[in-house]
Amino acid sequence: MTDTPAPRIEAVSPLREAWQQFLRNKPAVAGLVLLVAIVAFVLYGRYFVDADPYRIVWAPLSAPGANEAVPLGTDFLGRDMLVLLLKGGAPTIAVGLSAALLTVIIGISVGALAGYFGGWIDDLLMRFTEFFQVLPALLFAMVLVTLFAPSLVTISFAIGIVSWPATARLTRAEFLRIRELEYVTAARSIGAGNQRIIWKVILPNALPPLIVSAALTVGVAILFEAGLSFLGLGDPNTISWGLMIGQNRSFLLEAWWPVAIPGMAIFLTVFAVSLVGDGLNDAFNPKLRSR
Amino acid sequence: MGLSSYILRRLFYGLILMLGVVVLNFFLIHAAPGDAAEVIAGEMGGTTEEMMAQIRAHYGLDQPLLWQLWLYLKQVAVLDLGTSYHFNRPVTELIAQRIWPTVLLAMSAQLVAMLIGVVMGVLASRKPQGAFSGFVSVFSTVGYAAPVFWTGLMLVILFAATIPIFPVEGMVSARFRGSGLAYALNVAHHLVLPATTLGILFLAQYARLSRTAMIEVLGADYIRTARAKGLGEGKVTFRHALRNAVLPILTVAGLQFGNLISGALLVETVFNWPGMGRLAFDSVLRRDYPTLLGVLFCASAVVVIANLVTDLSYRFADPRIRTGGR
Amino acid sequence: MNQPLLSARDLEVSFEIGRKGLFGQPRLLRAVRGVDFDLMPGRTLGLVGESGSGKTTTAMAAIRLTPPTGGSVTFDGDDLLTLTPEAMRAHRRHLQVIFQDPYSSLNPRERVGAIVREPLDLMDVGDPAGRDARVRELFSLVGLRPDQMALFPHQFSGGQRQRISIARALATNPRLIVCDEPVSALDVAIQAQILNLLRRLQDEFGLSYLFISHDLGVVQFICDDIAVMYLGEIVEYADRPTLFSKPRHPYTAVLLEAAPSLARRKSAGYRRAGMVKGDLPSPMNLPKGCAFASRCPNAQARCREEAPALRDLGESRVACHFPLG
Amino acid sequence: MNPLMSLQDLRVEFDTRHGRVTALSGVSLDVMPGETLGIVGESGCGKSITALAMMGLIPNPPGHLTEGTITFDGEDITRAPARRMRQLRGGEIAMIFQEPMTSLNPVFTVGDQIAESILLHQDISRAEADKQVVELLETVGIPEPAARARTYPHQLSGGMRQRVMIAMAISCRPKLLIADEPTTALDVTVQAQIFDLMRDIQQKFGVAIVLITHDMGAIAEMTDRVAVMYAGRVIEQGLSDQILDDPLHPYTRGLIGCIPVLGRAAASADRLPPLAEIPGVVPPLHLLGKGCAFADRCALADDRCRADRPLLSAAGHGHPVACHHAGVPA
Repeated sequence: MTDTPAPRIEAVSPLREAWQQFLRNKPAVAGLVLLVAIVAFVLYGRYFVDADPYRIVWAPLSAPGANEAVPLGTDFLGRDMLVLLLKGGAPTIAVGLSAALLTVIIGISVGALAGYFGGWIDDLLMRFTEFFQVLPALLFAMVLVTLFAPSLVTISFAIGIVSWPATARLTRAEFLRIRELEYVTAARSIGAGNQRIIWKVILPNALPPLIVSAALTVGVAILFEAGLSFLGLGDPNTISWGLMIGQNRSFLLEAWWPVAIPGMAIFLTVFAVSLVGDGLNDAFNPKLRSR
Repeated sequence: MGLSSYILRRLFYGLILMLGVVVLNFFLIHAAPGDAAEVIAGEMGGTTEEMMAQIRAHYGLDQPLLWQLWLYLKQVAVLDLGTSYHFNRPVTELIAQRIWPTVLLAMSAQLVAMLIGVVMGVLASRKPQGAFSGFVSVFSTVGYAAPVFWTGLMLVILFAATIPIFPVEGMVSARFRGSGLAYALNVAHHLVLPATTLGILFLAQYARLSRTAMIEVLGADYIRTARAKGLGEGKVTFRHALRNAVLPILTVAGLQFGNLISGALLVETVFNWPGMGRLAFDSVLRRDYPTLLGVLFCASAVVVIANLVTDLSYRFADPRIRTGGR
Repeated sequence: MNQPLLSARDLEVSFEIGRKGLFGQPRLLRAVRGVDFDLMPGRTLGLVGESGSGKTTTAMAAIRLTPPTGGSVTFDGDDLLTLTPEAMRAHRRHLQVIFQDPYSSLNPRERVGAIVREPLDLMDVGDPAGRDARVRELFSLVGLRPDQMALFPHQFSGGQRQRISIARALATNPRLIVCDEPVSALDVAIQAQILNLLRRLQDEFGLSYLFISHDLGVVQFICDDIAVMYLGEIVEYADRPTLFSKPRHPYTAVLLEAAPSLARRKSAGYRRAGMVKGDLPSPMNLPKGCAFASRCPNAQARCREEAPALRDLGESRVACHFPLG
Repeated sequence: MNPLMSLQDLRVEFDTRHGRVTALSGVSLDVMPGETLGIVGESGCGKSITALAMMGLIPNPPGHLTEGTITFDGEDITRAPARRMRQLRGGEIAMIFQEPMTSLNPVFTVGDQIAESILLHQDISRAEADKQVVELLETVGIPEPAARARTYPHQLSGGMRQRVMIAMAISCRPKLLIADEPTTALDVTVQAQIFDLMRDIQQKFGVAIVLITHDMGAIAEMTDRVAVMYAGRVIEQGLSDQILDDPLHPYTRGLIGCIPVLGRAAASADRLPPLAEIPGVVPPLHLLGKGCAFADRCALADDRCRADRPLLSAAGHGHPVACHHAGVPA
């Protein structure tokens, strides 16, 4: 009658299993290490190199290594690239994170409501989403920032406003899929209400792809901020990596480093974030992995 | 549903989306800090009191808000997007000049990226654990993570000084006066770098996407059927699998057009390509709102049309939709 | 004891699927068309049919997990369809469900102990301290070890998961359990384990089952009364001995002919008799007469013109103009 | 008579995250021309892998055919070049699958898919192939065959799709048809139609059929001989009547006993007695020990069973069985 007595098995939650899988994925772990290193550099670098980023320290456009006082060279005003790089990281990453947070909040709310309730609510919300998808994101963000004056808050807000449709669609698709699964009907059959089913039953199961997309959204938002700054729409009072590129661009043919170095920093950050995102994706999808 | 009624429906729907963009533009003008007339005139316009009065009358700015909206809609309906006080020309005229370079840049980048990306993805999918597959994964992550304007700038450095074989600025040579084929070749020559820059970004995404889609499709039951028939791997891959993997690729391609325009905007700025992006950049610098909003409107229209074309090609590619089945 | 526990009258379920044109009439799929049944306390009523027969929709509509579009359902004297959502939720402790797919019926993010406990928490049954003991008891009852309570669903086999589903359904001491093809996703050997368990639990707790199945072998084992469904309607309704010894509707006869058996041997040159031709007609485009007429071996002109109503033939009720003798 | 297809001591291994596991071990089977051989067992017993091995379609990676030989019509095809296998597949050996809903390519018409198979193996024009398609569709009982050839799979019902699969499979008059659970996904009435069709096809073309199934009823109705598989091995083999009427292996007995078959009891008002049960579940392949794989679920198991794996042998019984206690009543 009963199954044969098995040795006591340890409980393995799906999340823990995914995490173990993640740790086996070398590129993903490398990405995580790189990301931690970049964040540490940005947060704690000032303990090693502490200086006023606006101070002019050397001749403008000195090449890296030309003088050991300025290991990464100077920009078009003669400011220390290393110090600028340190100070420019935090705003870049902060905008990336807050914009991604806003994206995820709007995206999940819209997608969850549309996917769970379906019918006219779904129709309405999806039309709304498509509308935002038709607007070219960068252009719309440019308009917003130009009209409402550039600041870190406006920029994060603008990026969030233009980026959420993808998350909303993904959330909706997951909700549509999970809504039909029997454990959702089972929850209703034991008297669970809509709120409980949306937040406690469906959302936790929809999370894996949403976590992946949130991670990738951080990368997108960082790129976005860099793009806006490059176009001269960054917060003029805050140094960011994108702003550094934009300011030094006109001197590109005389000096590559003031453009290349912050670009490299952006690239490495987004690269690390995407490696982590891909690793999470693989960890959550054992089916794709085994193929 | 027949094809024509489907197209009509989609067109109707596209018009509604465009109406939404117009309404959005209108409210943006009014939500911006300061007087709407100032916004319309542009802060850098050096406007006179007389001009402001003219603007107020033209847009009915002393009328109720809904009436203003109505006036605004009527103007947009006859393609009057206002006047750029900076360029001193109607916005419609400005954009009409700039829209084709952008479409040319975006489409060539999209096409090249899609073709090469799909081929890369297909080849990678044949050995998902193989070296080429690994290369495609790394390449696509790199291509995705590099800021597009930065890639452009690095190419400018490379091709302006080190290997000056491609022009790094503009759409035609400054003193070029030819026409016909010679003109087309000159433009094509200028197009190489901007299109490559923009293309790399999307190439990376298409390569990754088609790799995943192909791996997924190659695991399907009907692929096993195709093999059981005695088909060779080449036909299995290109005839049976790719034909199905194209469907998700098309879906994403449709969703990419907005991003494509955004990317084009940055690339145009880098390479001084005389498109809408360059125009938008200039109007941002000059606070030329009518032009900026006009560009937003037209770029959205381009995306709406591109989406319509994608929908139609998807309908063509997937018999399940064409024949009205699930 | 002659009062039915659950009874449905003229139950209707329609789904709206798309519209004709942009503003046209919604197109309706009539999944359940005027179904009547009575489930007596302590008994098992089988709803039998092939896919598309509306058997699952009927059962789900009867307990309001799918909204019915017409008819009435009485449970223990209360009209379920007119209850407020709050009152309906309170009733759910007496009406539980065991689902078909053991792989999707348990929330993968919850420990199985919590899954079984959840109905107790949601319906506020017993005191919180007693609930853990109750979960333990339920685990033993369905043949699982209480030390497995902390595990997650993916750590169990299909049969074990179905046992967890059963434990969850039993948690609130329900009076009625809807069993939606509970064994059709399982291997035959496991199927027997679960069927025996279901029957033992029924005897022990006096449960009533509304049992959905396409497999007449399973149905004859567990059901007392049987309703055969075809395209959203009941075509034959009888108790088990009558239905199996004397099928009156041609469709029932066909199903019996197709049911599992070891007696039909290739070595003896077995050929099926009275095969049905073709496929189920589309539910979007129902025929005017009897829905089975297009496939019925005995169909006549009248069958294609006039839909037969379910009528009483003594021991069974049959919807056929020309019932079998 | 020489067997049409013969598997000798086949061993197939798969790389999994538990390391390399043995999916098939010492599998030997003969298929005679024109007969129907049934392979029966629960999910995971290796019956589908056996079918794929016959087709030379074991996915590699992660699968590896490490030992044994496969002979078809006198030719050793164990390590035949890919070109030769492609000629055989769809030509001499054809296969139909469990899921008719997903086994046809959704973007091509069914006519195209059948014609593709014909053109691959026969040197004829497209127009002639199209003509054959219509004839084939008619043979498998599809009404309005010319019109149906131009439809896409999603426009057909499951039963119709399985008929299309059969039409495709028989398009080149194969000598062997492998049917992997061909009716599991279908409704019972449609199931009966497909079985009838397969019988007709066999009579008409003399094709040998390997029927992979978990359903003892299908074995009784369709097969001449049967092999029972458990955990990657054949544990009992014989004429279908022998296996059904006089099963020797406790597993086979359990498998037959646990089916709620229709019988006289159904018509009586009394409750039916509980079904026979096989306790426990099939052990995962990576946890198989040295002894009999069924020992943990077997009422007859003793220390010998747990230590020493019984070999398939007909000695002392009517047909081959792999059990130390073969024939002992439980």
